[in-house]
Amino acid sequence: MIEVIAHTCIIAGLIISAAMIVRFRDLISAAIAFGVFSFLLSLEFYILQAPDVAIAEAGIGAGLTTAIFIIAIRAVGRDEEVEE
Amino acid sequence: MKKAVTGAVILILCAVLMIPVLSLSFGSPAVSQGMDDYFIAHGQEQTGANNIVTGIVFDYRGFDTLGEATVLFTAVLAVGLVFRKLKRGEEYEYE
Amino acid sequence: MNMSRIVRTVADISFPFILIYGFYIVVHGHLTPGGGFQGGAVIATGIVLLVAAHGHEAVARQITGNLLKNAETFGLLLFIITALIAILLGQGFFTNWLANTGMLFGTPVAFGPGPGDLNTAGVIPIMNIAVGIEVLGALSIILYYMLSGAQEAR
Amino acid sequence: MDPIATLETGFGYWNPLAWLIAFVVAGIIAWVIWSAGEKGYRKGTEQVKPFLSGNAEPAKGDVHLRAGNLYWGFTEALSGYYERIVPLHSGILNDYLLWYLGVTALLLVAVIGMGI
Amino acid sequence: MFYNLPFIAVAVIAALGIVTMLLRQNLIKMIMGLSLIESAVNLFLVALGYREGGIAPIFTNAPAGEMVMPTVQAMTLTNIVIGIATTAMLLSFVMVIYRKYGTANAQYMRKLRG
Amino acid sequence: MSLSGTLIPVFIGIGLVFNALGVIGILRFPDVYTRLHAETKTTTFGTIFLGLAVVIYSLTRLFDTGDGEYLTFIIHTVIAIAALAITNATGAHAIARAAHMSGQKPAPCVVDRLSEAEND
Amino acid sequence: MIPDIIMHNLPAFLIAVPMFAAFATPLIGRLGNERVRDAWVLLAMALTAAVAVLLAAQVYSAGTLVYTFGGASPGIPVPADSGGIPVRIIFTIDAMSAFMALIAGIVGFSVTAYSMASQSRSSGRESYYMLLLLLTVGVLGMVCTGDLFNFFVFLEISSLAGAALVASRVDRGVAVEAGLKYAVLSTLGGLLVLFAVALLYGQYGSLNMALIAHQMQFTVLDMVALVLLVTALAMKCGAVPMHFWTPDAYSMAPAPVTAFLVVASQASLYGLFRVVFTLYNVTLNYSLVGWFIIIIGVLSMVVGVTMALPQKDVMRLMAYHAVSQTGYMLLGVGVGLAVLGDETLMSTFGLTAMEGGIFHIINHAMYKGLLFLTAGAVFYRTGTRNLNQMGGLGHNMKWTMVFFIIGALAIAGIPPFNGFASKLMIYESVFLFNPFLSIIAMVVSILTLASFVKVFHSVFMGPQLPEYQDVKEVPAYMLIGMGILALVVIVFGLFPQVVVDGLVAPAASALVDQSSYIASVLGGI
Amino acid sequence: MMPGIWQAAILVIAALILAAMIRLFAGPTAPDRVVALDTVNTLTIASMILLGVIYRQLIFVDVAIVYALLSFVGTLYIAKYIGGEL
Amino acid sequence: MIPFIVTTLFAFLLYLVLTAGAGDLVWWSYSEIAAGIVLSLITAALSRTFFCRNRDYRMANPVRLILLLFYIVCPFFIEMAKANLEVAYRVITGRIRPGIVRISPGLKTDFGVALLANSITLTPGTLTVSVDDDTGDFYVHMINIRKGLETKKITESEDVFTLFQFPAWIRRIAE
Repeated sequence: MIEVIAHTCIIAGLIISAAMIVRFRDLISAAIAFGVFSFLLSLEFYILQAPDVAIAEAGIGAGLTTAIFIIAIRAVGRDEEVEE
Repeated sequence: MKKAVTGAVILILCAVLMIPVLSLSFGSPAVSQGMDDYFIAHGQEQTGANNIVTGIVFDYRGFDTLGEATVLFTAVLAVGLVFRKLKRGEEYEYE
Repeated sequence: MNMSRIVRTVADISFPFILIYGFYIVVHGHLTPGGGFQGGAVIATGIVLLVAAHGHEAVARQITGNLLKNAETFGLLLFIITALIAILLGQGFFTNWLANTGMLFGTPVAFGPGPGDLNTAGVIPIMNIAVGIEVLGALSIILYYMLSGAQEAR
Repeated sequence: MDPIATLETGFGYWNPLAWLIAFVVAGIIAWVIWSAGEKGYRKGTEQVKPFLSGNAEPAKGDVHLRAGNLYWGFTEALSGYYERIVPLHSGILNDYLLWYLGVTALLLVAVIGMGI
Repeated sequence: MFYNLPFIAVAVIAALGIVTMLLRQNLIKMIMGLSLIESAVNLFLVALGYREGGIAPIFTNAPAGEMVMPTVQAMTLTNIVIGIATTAMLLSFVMVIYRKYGTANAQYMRKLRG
Repeated sequence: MSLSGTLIPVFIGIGLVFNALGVIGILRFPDVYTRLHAETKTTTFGTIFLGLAVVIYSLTRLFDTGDGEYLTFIIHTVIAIAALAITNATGAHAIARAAHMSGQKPAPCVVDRLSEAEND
Repeated sequence: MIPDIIMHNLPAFLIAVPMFAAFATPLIGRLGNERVRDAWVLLAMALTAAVAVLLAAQVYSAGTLVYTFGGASPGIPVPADSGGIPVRIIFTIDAMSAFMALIAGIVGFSVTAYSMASQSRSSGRESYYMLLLLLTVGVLGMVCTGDLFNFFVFLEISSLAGAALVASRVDRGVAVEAGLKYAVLSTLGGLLVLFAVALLYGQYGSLNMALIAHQMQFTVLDMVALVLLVTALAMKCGAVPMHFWTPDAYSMAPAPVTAFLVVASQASLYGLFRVVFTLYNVTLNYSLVGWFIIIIGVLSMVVGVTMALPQKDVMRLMAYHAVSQTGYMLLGVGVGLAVLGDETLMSTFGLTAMEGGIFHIINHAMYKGLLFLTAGAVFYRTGTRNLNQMGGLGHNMKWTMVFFIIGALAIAGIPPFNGFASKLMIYESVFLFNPFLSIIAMVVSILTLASFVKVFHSVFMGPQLPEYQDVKEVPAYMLIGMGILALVVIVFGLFPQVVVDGLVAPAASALVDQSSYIASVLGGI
Repeated sequence: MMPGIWQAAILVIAALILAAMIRLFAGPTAPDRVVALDTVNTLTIASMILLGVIYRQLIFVDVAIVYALLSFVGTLYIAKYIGGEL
Repeated sequence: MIPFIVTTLFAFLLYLVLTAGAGDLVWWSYSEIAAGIVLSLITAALSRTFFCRNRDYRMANPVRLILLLFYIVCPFFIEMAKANLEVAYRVITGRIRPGIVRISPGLKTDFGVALLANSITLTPGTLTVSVDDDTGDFYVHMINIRKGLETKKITESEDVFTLFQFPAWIRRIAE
């Protein structure tokens, strides 16, 4: 039962960070939220007994994807332009 | 108008995405799990790999892995292609 | 264009560790969690770390883009040739032609939990290594390209 | 007639070779008529020079109808349709995604509604 | 129902990704939405193969017990690598577009229309 | 046995308390530098204690069963924690430096020699 | 003559040859000069086409071919001790798959030959060739595979390679815009396909198409999966109203790539047919899905052709025609699907409609490829694609003009070219189903002719314009590429019955016959 | 030995992760958010080590090592961007 | 050549540590050792220029390594515990008096600087913000500056470290 509650907490964190990705106007903040999302997703994979996938998500999702997003944001500009 | 359509589309897709939530049951998967049981029961002896996932990735479904490596290769080619240095005079007109 | 002295030093010191750990993941792919992709991604992330610390021109002098490109091509060719050899031996494409033969990587394994031996699993370790080399080359070269593109943009 | 060239459509048939032969025959007839034309026609003389409505033909570059001028009447007649359909191709990625997902949602409603 | 937690997460995350793709105009944000959908699909695949009380499908020093389904994990691995490849390609396209157009907003990226 | 039986809960308790303090710290402190203090020190320390609990547990298992896998487990846990300590400290330094370079001043600051040095 | 080891492993070689060639191209490029590399690529494409032809011959003579990847003996798909479940990836190549592979082989070879000359002025050629080979791999894999996840992987390969090729002319950023649109849409489509695959896997615990088709229950989840698959694949093949990426991508890609993208989109069309006919067949709600396909087909025909008429970019005009022609295929096969449950209707006109639709696939690939290649040839010499700036090119580019005439007459359905034959079959059979649809199809055909008259007039006719005085005929490689396709168009037009009997009818009946597909994999259940 | 203690620790850590998300949401500037990211990262590693014990799957700690080594890279890149050095 | 050998040895040692407990040759199996040698060579080939950037092989001395280990276990850990208690106190009470001060430990080698910086970051209420590349001076953010400390231009390291003098320790280890 305790595990179920912990699992619920992690799922809630997953959903909240996903919502933050959608909500943040600042792209850097969105990228940071994406990093958190990747961490929690990897933890979720770990809980679901998929260590292979967790390693892949940790290496690729947390490290590389964040780096690639940051590079793209560096080239494109930080603020999400909003249509007038 | 467009906003209403967008909202309706999102609502419908959310409702549809809820269907698996209601009808699949987490923790006790498909009725027929013959393929996975086969992998767990025979994979270790047939491939010699203790890690069944690796056994599937490189032996049973090795062809998928080849395709996936090809996807990565394709992405590298694509990124290199769009960032390449253009030759002089290699400009095309548009409009 | 590069980080402070501390970050550089830590990156330098931890790079061999990340590398050897990535190789550990690659060659133990058939025993522990991991495999070619994961190990390759770990190594590529190590290179990415170096790039973060030293700037990509400085790193590209040591680990050149050509080296990485060659690694990628070599990995893919090794992968597909390993798979094609099975056809020459009269079996189907992608058959595990080394498993349970007693040769290199061919030690038979009995069913059930065990400590595992590096010398098993037939072509799987070879393919692991091939894919590891390919992924490490591919992901790092993507980063190189993107960084040079980003610098061109400014 | 060679049956190999006949297409049986299930309701009738169609033979391209017969059609070709008819075409060739028509061509021969045309050639015969053409060769029976006026004998007094000479190249390089004044009589070759074309006139448009009694005026001398303008320079070659001017008479070429550019593509934009073709079918003006057609598009004009259907302007109501075109005014609706062209803005749909707005070039905005969000709209394209909305069309795709919208059709998905529509068909989902239809199929699941009919299925249950 | 209550225990279908990962599936609920899948539905919500995928819906959020769709919302991002439909309503946000910044191209990088849209690609983030795409990555969200991809993560949702990955989570869906892994959650499909989970068996109650199962252990990871690795025989090295494994405790006794039923194993979770391995095929979905292999598929997820494949999809993760495909995802990073796609993301890298799309982001580099966006970078080139920004360099040429001076904007990364989907509303202004419309030279091709009609 | 009894020693480990008492040590493990104690270590876990210490670890959790420090982790909790770290999280409270990042919520309570006023600016990014002080938050980094809480984040770096306390959570790393707490995690080290959690790792120590795991190591002790594995040691008892190792002596009970004599399985080589527990040795591997201990070594890997130690490596993980060492890597965590190094990367956490360096990462905190990088963030602090970046925050300072981006022009963020320490909020209730008594003295700021770095800005003075940069302004010279 | 040909060693047994090759004959037994043809499906593997179909993928392995172009893939290996693509991987080895950088190596070859470094060993030799550019000429050696070009020859290597051309050789690889020729070998692929040859393998496709051999494979088609084998399939058409011996029936459905099954190849198991990783099995010690590839011919046995189901291991003895697995309880009747195929555990490995299986290629199931029936007549329809072989038909599509044949198209991909022919078009791929002629496109590569054309590229040898047409790409000679641009940089990044090595990547271009590799991507072209990989696009071929993606298409061939999509049409041959019998495994759902494998289908997704090849779909992604073809999407990524296609997007990269579309974006390959980066100079003004417009091509990259088109590539981005294509890539985003097709990635989203691919993800939804994977979601559908996961839904199917969650219920049936298998990824093999035949096994899933055998066990299909048509529950609510199956319906969701069906919709996701159908819309994603319809989007990928460019059906209205999901066609918006098509004109952008087709018009901005280099001409040979566009010619091959047509085949790629038809591979998606193949996937759509495979899903509705093989995966869901008997359980499907025929009339609803059939009518959906008919409606998007008719919409595609009408919207495509009407949007094509006022265009002034020649590639864009042809791209809209590609949308329009896709509508014919959807219409033909959709009519077949709508009457699938009714034996008598099926035998009266359903099968003929499907044959027409499938015949139109190969015809369209040939003549539309030819037209795109001629447009590329004009662009190669003039440097513009704006119809308003062209004129009088017929004086200098005679061969190109001839090829264009062949293609244009074929697409407009003028006898005796191949477009007429397939359109005739569609008109007649659809007339029995619903006369209104048939009339729409004929009107669309007339409008097609009209718009190609416009192109012909403004590009080739008229006096020699001063800026194009010294335009020359395109190089021989490009003429070879166009010539192959033109030859196929003429031969298919002159001997339609041979093609229908020999290629199309087996493909259509293989598509309809679900039970034999299942039996060939699972072995007579 | 007390069976539930590891699970209880996991529960506490999960709650702490949720609490750290508040800073992620509220943080006025990007560096504050990175602090939250680092916190989540550390807590995740802690919970991974603990879960390795709970599942008795000792090889799972490999994941934690990968995490500890690599999550740093993302932080570095963000820091590099914020510091204007990229 | 020397960098290569040093890096190889380091990598091989790490590999052995990682795979301990795998076989019967003490703790390793033959195949693991063979694989380890090959992989260490590859690792060294890729990373030798980074690992031995300054051609400084002082740290290869086993005495220094043992000293480093002792340093980490004893003074460092004690300081860390103390620091944590202090930060805990600050967290609970909220009494802080932050500021950035400059200290001049006078370390030269990269490794020494990095080690000291990380030590400072993990210990008593201090956080390395920046390091001067030329002089090796540290700018340290302190969470609680004692009264009177803020007036000094360059703070003495005795004022920062109370129990153990880290710079002296590290000088003994790394220089």
